[in-house]
Amino acid sequence: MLVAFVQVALFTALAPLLVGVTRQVRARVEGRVGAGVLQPWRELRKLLMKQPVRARGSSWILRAGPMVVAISSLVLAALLPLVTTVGGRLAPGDLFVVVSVLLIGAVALALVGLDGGTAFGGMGSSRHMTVLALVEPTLLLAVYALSIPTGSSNIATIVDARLATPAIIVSPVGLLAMAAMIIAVMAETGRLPVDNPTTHLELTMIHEAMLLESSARDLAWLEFGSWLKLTVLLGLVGNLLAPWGVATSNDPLAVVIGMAAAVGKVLVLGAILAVAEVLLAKVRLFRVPELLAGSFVLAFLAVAVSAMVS
Amino acid sequence: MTAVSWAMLLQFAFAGLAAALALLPAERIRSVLSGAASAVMSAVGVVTGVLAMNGVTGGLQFAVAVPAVPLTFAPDRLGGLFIVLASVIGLLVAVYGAASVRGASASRTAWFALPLFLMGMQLVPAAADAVSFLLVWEAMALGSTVLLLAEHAGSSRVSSAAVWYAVMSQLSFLFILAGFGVLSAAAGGTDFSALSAVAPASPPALLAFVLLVLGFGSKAGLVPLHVWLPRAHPEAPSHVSAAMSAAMVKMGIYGILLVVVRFFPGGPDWWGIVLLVLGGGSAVYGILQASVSSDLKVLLAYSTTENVGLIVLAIGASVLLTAHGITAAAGAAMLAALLLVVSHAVFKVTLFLAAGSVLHATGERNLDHLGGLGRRMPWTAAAFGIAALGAAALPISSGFVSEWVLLQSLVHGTRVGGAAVSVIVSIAMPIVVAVVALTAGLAVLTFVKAYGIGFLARPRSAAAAGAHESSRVVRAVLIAGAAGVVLLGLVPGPLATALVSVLPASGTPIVESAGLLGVNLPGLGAVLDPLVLVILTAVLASFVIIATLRSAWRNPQRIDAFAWGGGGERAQPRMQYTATSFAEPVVRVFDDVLQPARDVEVTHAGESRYLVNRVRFSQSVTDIVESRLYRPVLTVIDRFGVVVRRIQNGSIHLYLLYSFAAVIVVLVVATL
Amino acid sequence: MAFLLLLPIGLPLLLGGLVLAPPLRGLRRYSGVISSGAILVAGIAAIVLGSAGGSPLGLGGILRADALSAYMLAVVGAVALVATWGGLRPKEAREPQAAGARPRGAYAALVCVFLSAMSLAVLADNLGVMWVAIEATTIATAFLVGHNRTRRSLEAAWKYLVLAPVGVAIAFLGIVLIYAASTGTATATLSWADLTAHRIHLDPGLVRVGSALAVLGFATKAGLAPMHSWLPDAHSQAPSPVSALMSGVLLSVALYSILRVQAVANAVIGPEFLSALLIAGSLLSLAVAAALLIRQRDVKRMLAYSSIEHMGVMALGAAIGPSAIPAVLLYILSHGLIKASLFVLAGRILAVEGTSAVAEVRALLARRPGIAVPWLIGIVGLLGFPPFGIFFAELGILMAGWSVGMGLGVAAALALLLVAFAALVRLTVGMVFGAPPAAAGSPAVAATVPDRSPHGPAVPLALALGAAAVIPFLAAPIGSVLAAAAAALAGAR
Amino acid sequence: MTQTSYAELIGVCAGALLLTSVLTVWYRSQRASVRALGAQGVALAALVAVVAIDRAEAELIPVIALVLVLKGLVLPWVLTRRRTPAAGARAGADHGEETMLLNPVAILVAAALLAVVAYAVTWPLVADSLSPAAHAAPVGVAMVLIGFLVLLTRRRAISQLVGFLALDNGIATVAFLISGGVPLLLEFGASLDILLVTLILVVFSRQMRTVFGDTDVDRMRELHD
Repeated sequence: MLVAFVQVALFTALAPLLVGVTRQVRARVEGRVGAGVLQPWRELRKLLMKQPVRARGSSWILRAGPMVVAISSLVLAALLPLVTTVGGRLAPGDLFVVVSVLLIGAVALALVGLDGGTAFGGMGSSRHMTVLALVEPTLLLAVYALSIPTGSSNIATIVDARLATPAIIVSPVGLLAMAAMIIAVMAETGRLPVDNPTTHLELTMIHEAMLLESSARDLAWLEFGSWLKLTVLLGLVGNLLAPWGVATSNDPLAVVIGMAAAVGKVLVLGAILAVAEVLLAKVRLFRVPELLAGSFVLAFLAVAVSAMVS
Repeated sequence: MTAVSWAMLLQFAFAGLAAALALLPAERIRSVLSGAASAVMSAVGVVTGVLAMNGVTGGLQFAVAVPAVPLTFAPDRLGGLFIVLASVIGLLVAVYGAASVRGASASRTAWFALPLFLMGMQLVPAAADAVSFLLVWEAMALGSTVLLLAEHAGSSRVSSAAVWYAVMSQLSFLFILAGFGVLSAAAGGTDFSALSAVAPASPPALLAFVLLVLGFGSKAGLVPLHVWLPRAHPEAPSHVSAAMSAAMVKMGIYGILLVVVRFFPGGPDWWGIVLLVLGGGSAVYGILQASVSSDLKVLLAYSTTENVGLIVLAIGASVLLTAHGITAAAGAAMLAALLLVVSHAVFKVTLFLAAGSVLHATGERNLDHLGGLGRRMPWTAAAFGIAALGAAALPISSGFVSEWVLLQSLVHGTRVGGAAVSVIVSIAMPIVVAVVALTAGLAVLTFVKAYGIGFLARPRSAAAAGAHESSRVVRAVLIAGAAGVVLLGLVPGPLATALVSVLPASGTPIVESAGLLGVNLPGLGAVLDPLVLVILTAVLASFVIIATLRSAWRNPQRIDAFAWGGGGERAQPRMQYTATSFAEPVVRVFDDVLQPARDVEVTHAGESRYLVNRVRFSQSVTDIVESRLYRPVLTVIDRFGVVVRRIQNGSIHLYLLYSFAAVIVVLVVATL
Repeated sequence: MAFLLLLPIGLPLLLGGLVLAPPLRGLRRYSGVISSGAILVAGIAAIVLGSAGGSPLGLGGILRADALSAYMLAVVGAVALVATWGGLRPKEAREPQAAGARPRGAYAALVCVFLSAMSLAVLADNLGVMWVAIEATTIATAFLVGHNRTRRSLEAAWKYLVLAPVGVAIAFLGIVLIYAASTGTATATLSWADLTAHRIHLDPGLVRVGSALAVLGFATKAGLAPMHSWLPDAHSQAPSPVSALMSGVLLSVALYSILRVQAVANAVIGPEFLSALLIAGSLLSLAVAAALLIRQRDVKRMLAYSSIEHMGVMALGAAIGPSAIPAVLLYILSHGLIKASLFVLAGRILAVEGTSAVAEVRALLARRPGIAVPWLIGIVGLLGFPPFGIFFAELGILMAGWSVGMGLGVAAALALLLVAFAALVRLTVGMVFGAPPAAAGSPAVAATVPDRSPHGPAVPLALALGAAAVIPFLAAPIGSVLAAAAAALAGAR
Repeated sequence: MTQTSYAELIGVCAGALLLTSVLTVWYRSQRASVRALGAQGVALAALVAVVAIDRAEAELIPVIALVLVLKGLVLPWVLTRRRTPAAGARAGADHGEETMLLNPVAILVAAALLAVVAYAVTWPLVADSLSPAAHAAPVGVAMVLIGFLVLLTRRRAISQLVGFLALDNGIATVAFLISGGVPLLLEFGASLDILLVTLILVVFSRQMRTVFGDTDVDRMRELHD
C-alpha cells in the first residue's frame, strides 16, 4: 500500500515537470527559447492562490468537478504499475477498473464544460464524449490483447510477464497491440493528432473549450488532473514497452531504482511526444473516427492473432 | 401448504383488495389506499421471492375448465429471483404512484389495472407450466396496455403507442405460445419439468428455442423487435414506464433464461451465437439511438434496449462458453447477466421515476427545453445522477460491477490454461468485448448528455425555470432507488453470491465474497473490491480537498459573473448547447447507421442567388429499423387491406361463384 | 323428461303465436327473454339430469339430449338471454310505428321461432331434422334481417336468403348421400346416435362425399369461408339483437352440426379427410377475416368479420379432433356471450351516434363511458385476453394442434390471428380513445359532461361479460360438463 | 315390373329431368323457364312413382302427391303469380327477355361440362350398386350443378329462384334415385322449408321491385367492403 503512495507522490511531482519538459522540447524544436521546465509548477501555484470566478446559474459541479478530475488522476497513479508491480491484493490495477477511473475523470470534465451554460463548454463536452466513446473499445481491446499471454486482466501481472519474457514485447501481437494502445492513449489524453493542447482556436478545440469557464483553483485542478493523466499513461506505456527497471518487490532499493526508471522513461517519452507533435497536424474532428477505427483494427487483429497462434 | 403458498395467497388477497379499492370514488383516497394495497402486495411478493430463492418449494395449484391439467404456480430459485425483482420494483412504483399521480393516470381504471399488471409480473416467474405462464403473461400485457392508455385524452400519440404496444405484445405472446406448443407436443405435457425433458438437440427443442427467443426477445425489447419500447415508455405514466422498463422487460429475460438455464442447459453453441448477435446488435443500436435522442423518456427507453441487449449478450456468451466447455468463464458470464438484470432494474426504475418527477414539475420531456434543474430539484437531480452512474456503468454503481464481471468473463473466455479452445470463441470474444466497450462509451456519452443538459447549466425554458422539487414520499422513493444503486455498487459480494445460488450448482464456485464484501471470481483469478477502492480514493482525495480548503480559506469570496461565453457580454440561455447539438457529432460519426433525415432550405434575398436571407436546417433521426423493416410491411398490409375489399364487392353472383367453386372443388376432392 | 325436451322447442313457438295476438302487447316485449330463459333452464336441467342419471334423454328417436346437446342448449339459452334482454330498447326510446309496416308482433314472433328452431337443431337426434331446423333458422331470420325495410336491409336479406339456403341445400345433398349409405344396411337411419355408435357398415365412398358436402353446406351457416359471403351483410343490417343471436349462437349451432356430421364420418372413414377440409376452411376463413378487418369501415361488419375469424379458430379445433373439443365447446360459449354483448352494444352505438361508421365514432370513452367501458371489456375478451374464456379456449385449441402434428396449420393460423388482432386493436383504439373533438370556437361544448348512461339494460351485459370471465375458472362444474360433452360427441354413452 | 322396364322407366324420367334442367338454363324468357321448372316437378313426381312401384312402398304415395303438387304446381304458380294489376304491368318487363351474365352459348357449354363433372364424380359412388336407379344418380348431381349455374348467371330475382328450385329438384332426384327418398318426416320438413324460402323470396322480390324499380339483383351492390 505504501508503495502506491510513493508512486502517487512521485508522479504528482513529475507531472508538471513532464509538461514543462515537453513544452521546452517543443519550443526548442520549433526554434523558440521556451519558458523553462518549471513553468507549469509556477502556473499551478499562481492559480491556486487566485480568487475563482464562476458563472451565474452554475451549480456545485463547477466546484467539485475539477477536484474529481484531479482525484481520478491520482487514483490512476496509485493503481497502475508505474514504479512497482506489487499492488495491493484487494485493489489490483485491474484493466477495467483503470478504464472506469479514466472515465470518471472524463465525465467530470464534460459536466464541468456543460455546467458553465455556454455554447463553447457544451461543444467541448460533446466532442470530448464522442471521442471518448470511440476510444474506449480500442483501449480495452488493446489491453485485452496485451493480457492474453498472461491470462489476466491485471496490468501489473501483464508488466511482470513482459519483464519475464521480453519476447512478448517484440512479437507481432505485442507490436500491433502497442501501436493501438499508443493511439488510444493519445486520444485519451487529448494530444495531437486528435486534439491540440495548445490551441485556443475555438472551432478546433476540445479540451480547452471545457475549461473556459473555470478559473483559479478550479482551473488548477483541471490542468493538474490532465497533466497527471498524461504522465501516468506515459508511464504505463513506458513500462509496457520497456519493463526493465520496474520494482517487482517492496525492497527499498528496488523501489528507488523503479522510481528512477519511471522518471527516465516518462521524460524520454515526453520528449518523443513533443517532437512528434511538432511533426504532426491535427486531424479534423470527423476524421478522428477513422484514426480510431484504424487503431481498433490493429487491436482487434492483435487479439484475434494471439488467440489463434497460441 | 408451505410458506410460499401462504405468501402467494396473501399476495392474491392484497391484489384483490387493491383492485377493489381502486373503485373508490374520491381520487385522492383511491390513489393512497389502492397504491398502499399494491405496495403491500409487492412487499409480500418480496417475501415470496426470497423464500423461493432460498429453496423453499411449494406454491398454488388450481384447476380450470380447459385444459384438463391444473394450473400450477410454484417458483423455483431462479423464478424467486425474478419475483423479488418484480416485487421490489412494484413496491417502489406503487408508493410513487400513490404519492404522485393525479388526473387521468389516477383514474379508477388505471388503479384497477396496476395490481393486475404488478401481480401478473410477480406471477410470471412463479408459473410452473406453460398454460399458467401464458395466462399471467397475458394478464401482465393487458394490465400494462390499460395503464399505457391512461392519458389517452391528452395526446394522440398515446393511442398510436398503445396499438404498437398491443400488437407487439401479441406478437411476442404468439411466438411464446408457438414455442411452448412445439415443446409441449414433443414432451407430451405442459409442465415445465416435462418440457425440460426434451432433448436439447432434438428438432422440437431447436424450433422452440427460435420461437421462444423471438417471443421473449420482443418482450425484452431486443432489436429488431424493440419498436414498441420507444413508443410505449414515453407515453405511459412515468411510474408505469418505470415498471415496464425495470421489471416487465426482465420477464423477457426470465423467459430466455428459462429456455437456456432451466429447460436446456446444454444447448448447442449456435444458440449462444444467436443470442450474442441479438444482444450485441440491440446493445449498440439501442445506445446509439439513445445517444441521439432528445426526449428524456425516449432516451431511457432506448437505453433499456441497450441494457437488455447486454444482458442477452451475457447469456449468449455463457451459452457459447458452456458449449465449448469453458465453464468458469461461462459461469461468470451468467453471473454477469443476473447482475445486469438486478442492476438495470434498480437504476432504471430510479431514472424513470426521476424523469417522471421532472415531467411533473416542468411538463417537459424534451431535454432541449430543460436545464438548471439541479438547483431547483436537488434531490431528484442527485437521484438521477447516481442512477445515471449506474446506467453509464461507472464506479461506484451497480452497473459498473456487473459490467466488470461481464468483461472479465469475456476476456477470460478465450483461453483455458493458456491455450485457445476454439476458433469460434476466439473470434467471437474480441468482437463482443469491442461491442461492450463501444456500448459503454456511448452510454457514458448518453448519460452525460441527459444529466448535463437536463440538470446542469441554465434553464432553457420558462417551464424549466419554474420547476419545483417533488413531494417527500416521491423523494424518499427516488433516494431509496439511488441508495440501491450505490449499495449494490459498493458491496456487491453478498448480492453476487445470492444470485449465483439461483443457478444450477456446478463444481467450482463461480463467485465468492472477498475482502470488504467485494467479489472474487476464483475461476478467473479476478477480484473487485469497490469499498477498498473507495477508501483509497478517499485518502487520495483528502489531499486535494485539503489543498482546496487552504486555497478557499485564503480566497474566501466567490465572484458570480455572467458566463464568459466566448467574449460576448451576455450569453443567453438559448445559446447553450442543447441535447440535439450535443449529439450532433455522434450523428455524424454514425451517419450510416442512424441515417438522419437532413433538410436545408435556403431563402434568397431578392433576386440574387448569392445573398441569402434565411437558411433553415432541420435534421431528424428516426428509428431505421422501424422505417426500413416495419413501415414497408405495414404499408403493404394496409394496401392489401384496400385491394382485398374487392372480394367482398357486393355482387351476389360473385358470392354464389365462391360457393359454387367450393362445391365443385369439394365434390372433386371427395371423390378422388 | 320428454317435457324437458319439448319445453325449449314448444314454449318459444307458443309465445311466438301468442304475441301475434294484439291484446298481449306486454308479453310481446318480453317473449324473447322468457323463451331464452326457458331454453337456458331446460339446458341446465338437461345437463344436471344427464350428469346425474347417465343415460341421455330421448324422445321417439327424434329428440335426444346427451351431454353435448344439453350443453349446446344451455349455450343457446344463455346467449339468447343476453341478446334478447340486452336488446330491449328503453321504453321511451321506442319510435312510433311506421305507417304500413308489418305489425310489430311479427318481430317478436320471429325471434321466438328462431329460438325454437335453434333448440330443435341442437336437440334433434337426426341429421335430417337437424337440417330442417337449421333451414328453419334461415327462414325465421330472413324477415328479421330485412326488418328495417331499407334498401340496404332488403339487399342483405335477399343475399342471405339466396346464399344460405343454397349452401344448406348442399348440406341436404350430403345428408341424402349419408342416408343412402345407411340404406345399404339393415337399418336405414339418420340418427347420428345410431350412425356413430352402432358401427353399422356404411359405404365409405358415399359417406366420404356425403359428409364433405354436409360439412360444406353447414359451413355456410357457420360462416366459414368461402361460404361466408352472406354473413357480413346480414349481420350488419339486422337489428342488433338479431345480429347478436346470429353471431352468438346461430353460427355455433351450425358448427355443432358440423361436429355431429364429423363424428359420423370419423366412425366410418377416419378423421383425416374432414380434418383436411376443415383446416382449409379454417385458414381460409381466418385469411378472409383478417384481410377484410385491416381496413374495415363499419362497426357491425367489423364484428361480423371477427365472428368469421373466431369460427375459423373453432373449425381448426374441430379439425384437430377430440383433444381440442372441450376447448372448442368453451370457445362456443365464451364467444357467444362476448359477441352477443358486443353486438348489443354496437346497436346502442348505432342508436345514439346515428352511425356505425368506424371513422365517425370517435373518442367514445371520453364522451360516452357508459357504452365505451363495456364495449372495451368485450373487445378485450374478444381479443383473447385472460380471464375471458376465449383465451383458454384458443390456447387449448392451438396447443392441441401441435400435439396432433398440425403444426403448420396452427402456425399459419397464428400469423393470421395476429393480423386480425392488430386490425381489431387499431379500429377499437381509434374509436374509443382520444380526446373528444373540440367544437370549433366553443370550448364549452367540448367540455360537456360525459354521458354515463348505458342506453339500455346493463345487467345482461354485466352478467354475460362476468360469466365469460368466470366460467373458465370453474373447473368443477364447467370442466366436467365440457369433458362429458366432448365424450358424448365421440360416441361414449 | 321387370328389371328392364324399370330401368327404362327410370331412364325416361331421368332424361326428362335432365332435359328440363337444361331448358331452365337455355330459356331466356323467365316465364318459359318457370314452365320448364314445372315440367321438371312433374317429371320428378313421375320418377318417385316409378320408384314407389318398384319398391312397392305405400309410404311413397303421399310423397308423390307432395312432389306433384308442390314442385309441379304450387311453386311454379307462386313464381308466375301476378299480384296487383299495377305491379303486373311493371312486372311485364321482368317476365320478358333475361339478360344473362354470360354468353348463352358459353352457358350451355358450361352446363354440358357440369354434367360431365357430375358423372365423373358420382359414377364411382354408384358403380357398385345393383340398383338401376342408383346408376342414374349422376343425373341428380348434374341437375344440382346446373341449378347452381342458373343461379350464377341470372340477374332477375325470379330467375335466381328458378335456379334455386332446380338445384333443389336435383337433390330430391338424387335422394329418390339413390335411396328411394328420405324419411317421410324429413321429406315434409324439407318441402315446407323450400316452400317458405320460396314464398319469402317472392315477397322480397316484390319489395325489391317497389324499392329499386325492378328485380335486377345486380343493382344491389350497396353492401360491400
